[in-house]
Amino acid sequence: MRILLEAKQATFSRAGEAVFRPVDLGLSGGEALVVRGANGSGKTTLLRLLAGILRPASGEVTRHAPVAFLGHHAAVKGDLSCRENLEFKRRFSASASGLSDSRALARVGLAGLGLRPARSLSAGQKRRLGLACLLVAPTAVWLLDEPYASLDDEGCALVDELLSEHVGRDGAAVLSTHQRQPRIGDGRHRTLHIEGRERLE
Amino acid sequence: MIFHRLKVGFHRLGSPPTFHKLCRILSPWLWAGFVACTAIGLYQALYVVPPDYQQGDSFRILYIHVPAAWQAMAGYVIMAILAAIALVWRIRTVEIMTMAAAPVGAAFTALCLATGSLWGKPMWGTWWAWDARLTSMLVLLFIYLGIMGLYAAFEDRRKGARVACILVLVGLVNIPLIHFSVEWWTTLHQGSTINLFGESKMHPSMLPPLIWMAIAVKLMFGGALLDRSRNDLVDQDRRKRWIRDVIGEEA
Amino acid sequence: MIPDLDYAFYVWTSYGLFALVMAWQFLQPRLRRRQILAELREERALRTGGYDDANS
Amino acid sequence: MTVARMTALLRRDLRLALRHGGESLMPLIFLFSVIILVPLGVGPGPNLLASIAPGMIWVAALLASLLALEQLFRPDLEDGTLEQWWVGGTAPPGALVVTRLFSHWLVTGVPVILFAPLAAQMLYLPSDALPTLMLSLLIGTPVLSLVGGLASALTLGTNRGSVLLSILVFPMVVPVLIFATGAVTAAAEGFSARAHLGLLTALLILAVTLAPLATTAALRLNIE
Repeated sequence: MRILLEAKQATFSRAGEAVFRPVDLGLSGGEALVVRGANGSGKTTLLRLLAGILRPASGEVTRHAPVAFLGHHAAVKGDLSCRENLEFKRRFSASASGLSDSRALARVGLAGLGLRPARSLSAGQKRRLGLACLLVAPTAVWLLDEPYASLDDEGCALVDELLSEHVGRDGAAVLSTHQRQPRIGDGRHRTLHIEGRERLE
Repeated sequence: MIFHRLKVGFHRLGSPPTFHKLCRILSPWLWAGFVACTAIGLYQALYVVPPDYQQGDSFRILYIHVPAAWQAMAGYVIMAILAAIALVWRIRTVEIMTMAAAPVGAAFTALCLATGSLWGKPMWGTWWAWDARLTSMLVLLFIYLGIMGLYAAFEDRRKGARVACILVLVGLVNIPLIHFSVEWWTTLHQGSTINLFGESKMHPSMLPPLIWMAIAVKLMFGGALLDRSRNDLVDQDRRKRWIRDVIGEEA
Repeated sequence: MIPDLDYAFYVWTSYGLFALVMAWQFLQPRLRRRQILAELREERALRTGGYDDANS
Repeated sequence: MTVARMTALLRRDLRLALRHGGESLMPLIFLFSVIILVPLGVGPGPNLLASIAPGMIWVAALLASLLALEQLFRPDLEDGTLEQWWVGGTAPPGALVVTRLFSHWLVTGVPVILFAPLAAQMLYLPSDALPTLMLSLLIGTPVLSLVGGLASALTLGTNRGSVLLSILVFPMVVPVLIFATGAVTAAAEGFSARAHLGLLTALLILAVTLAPLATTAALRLNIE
């Protein structure tokens, strides 16, 4: 299987200090990697590093396929409606192969809310809209930062399902979580424990 | 090759304890040099040089005003070179030095403006004229203040320094433009600019104190720059081990 | 000793400003350093539980 | 890919600007407040007004472009859409920066240009100078957007950017203001404005080549 995402001894430093121990990872299609670690251990930083938002202070990160990143914020515009946000996402990624807006909305349980401004959604609904963005513009690698945050049980199950489908289609995913044990596909996913600055000393 | 050596040299400088030591050793010498040069310069400026034929003694302000103006501009160039090094090689001590240069440069700019104004009053009969030199100096002061303000506004000092370094380089492009445009503007609006001193008119005997004072303020700039950088470095690294080792001896 | 200059006010104010600015540039880092050192001493006291330094 | 991203961003930015209808009108309201208030302050004499008209229109254009700067990148930083520009590390964020600045110019610069003839009439600017005024605005207002965007990107990581923003913008727009008003004044007095406009164009070229680079670098540092 082709390697989609690779990191060699990559780390990021803030104020001159490494945020976490250098990370080595290689991720090919059909694999999921769960990043675990305490609060402040650098899970978000690692994901942002993998996404390309941050540049590694040392080591390197190589992406062999398009990636999508879903962060703490769903990256949606509150003043636009859900549909408009999805439309932007599709155009921005220049992809035509994803689900239609309506089907994506229905898939994440937002059917009927398409014309509401995203501002009026609850925190959990916003996360669902963020997931819908992943569906309308398919990419090989998903980088999800705390995808279970602020979602109800049903929403968490939805994340598991979407991840299973994505991995089943030979996609790759990296997700961080500090509480829930993800159930992806037949339960075969790797776990990476990262240790933050405090543990380093 | 030279490029590589420079890089290695700066990286050695980049080690905080080495840099701290360098500042501690170098700064007193620079200050001593400043005092010596100022003593010679001031003596010559006030006692040796005869009064000017046209301006009387008021031209003696030149020995403060001109070195300050030169240093305000030279300080910016030094700061811009440091900023370029800091951005290219990401050396923290150089970032700190860049940011330490700004307040010193601003002080010289303010001094230049104040003395220019004090010279203008007896000569032009007004404290302020929209003269090209004064106006561009005023803008330069705002650029310095902008850099200091930007640096101070960040909570993450390192990030602030790097962003402000970009601004320093932007200013480097901007300052010649401002100077040129303001000169163009004054010639358009005033017909003729008032010249405080024509370079050609300057008598050779007037030159030595000017040179002494110029050297003096350059040394002082270096001294103040190193002092401030050292403080910034210690302030930022206060939780690091090397500080305990170095400061332990002094505290 | 002090030369008697015409335009004395303007000349001496300029030189005075020069002295002030230089003095401030000299003193500011030293005052700041004293303050930082004092803070570091306090931090060490917080860590060790006392002012055990011989020089302080 | 890049072009698709740029058009997508431009569409969304303009759609958002239209949605905030009132805010989009701010530059115009600002322009006309200045145009109306200053004569009330200095008196209605046509000669005086004509002589200060170029400066007033230009200062108004400048302040109008300053108005929206605080909101140029900050909302995108806060809702996480800004960092998406860098995701994947493939699409050049510089192109997106240019797009964003272009939409800022469309929203703040173009309305001022369109309504400048009306303002010029109200201030008795000689009609010979009107084409030069329009041309100077056409060349100069993009520079304001570029320079303002840079200042906005630099102050993005700070808590209270607005005061700092004006301090940073002010030195950078001095040359624009001088050459642009110089051009209009020259035209009003019957001289050729070509030299001024040429210099203004040079400024525009310089700003177009350098400002997006610096803006992108500053944004990158601020999202880290």
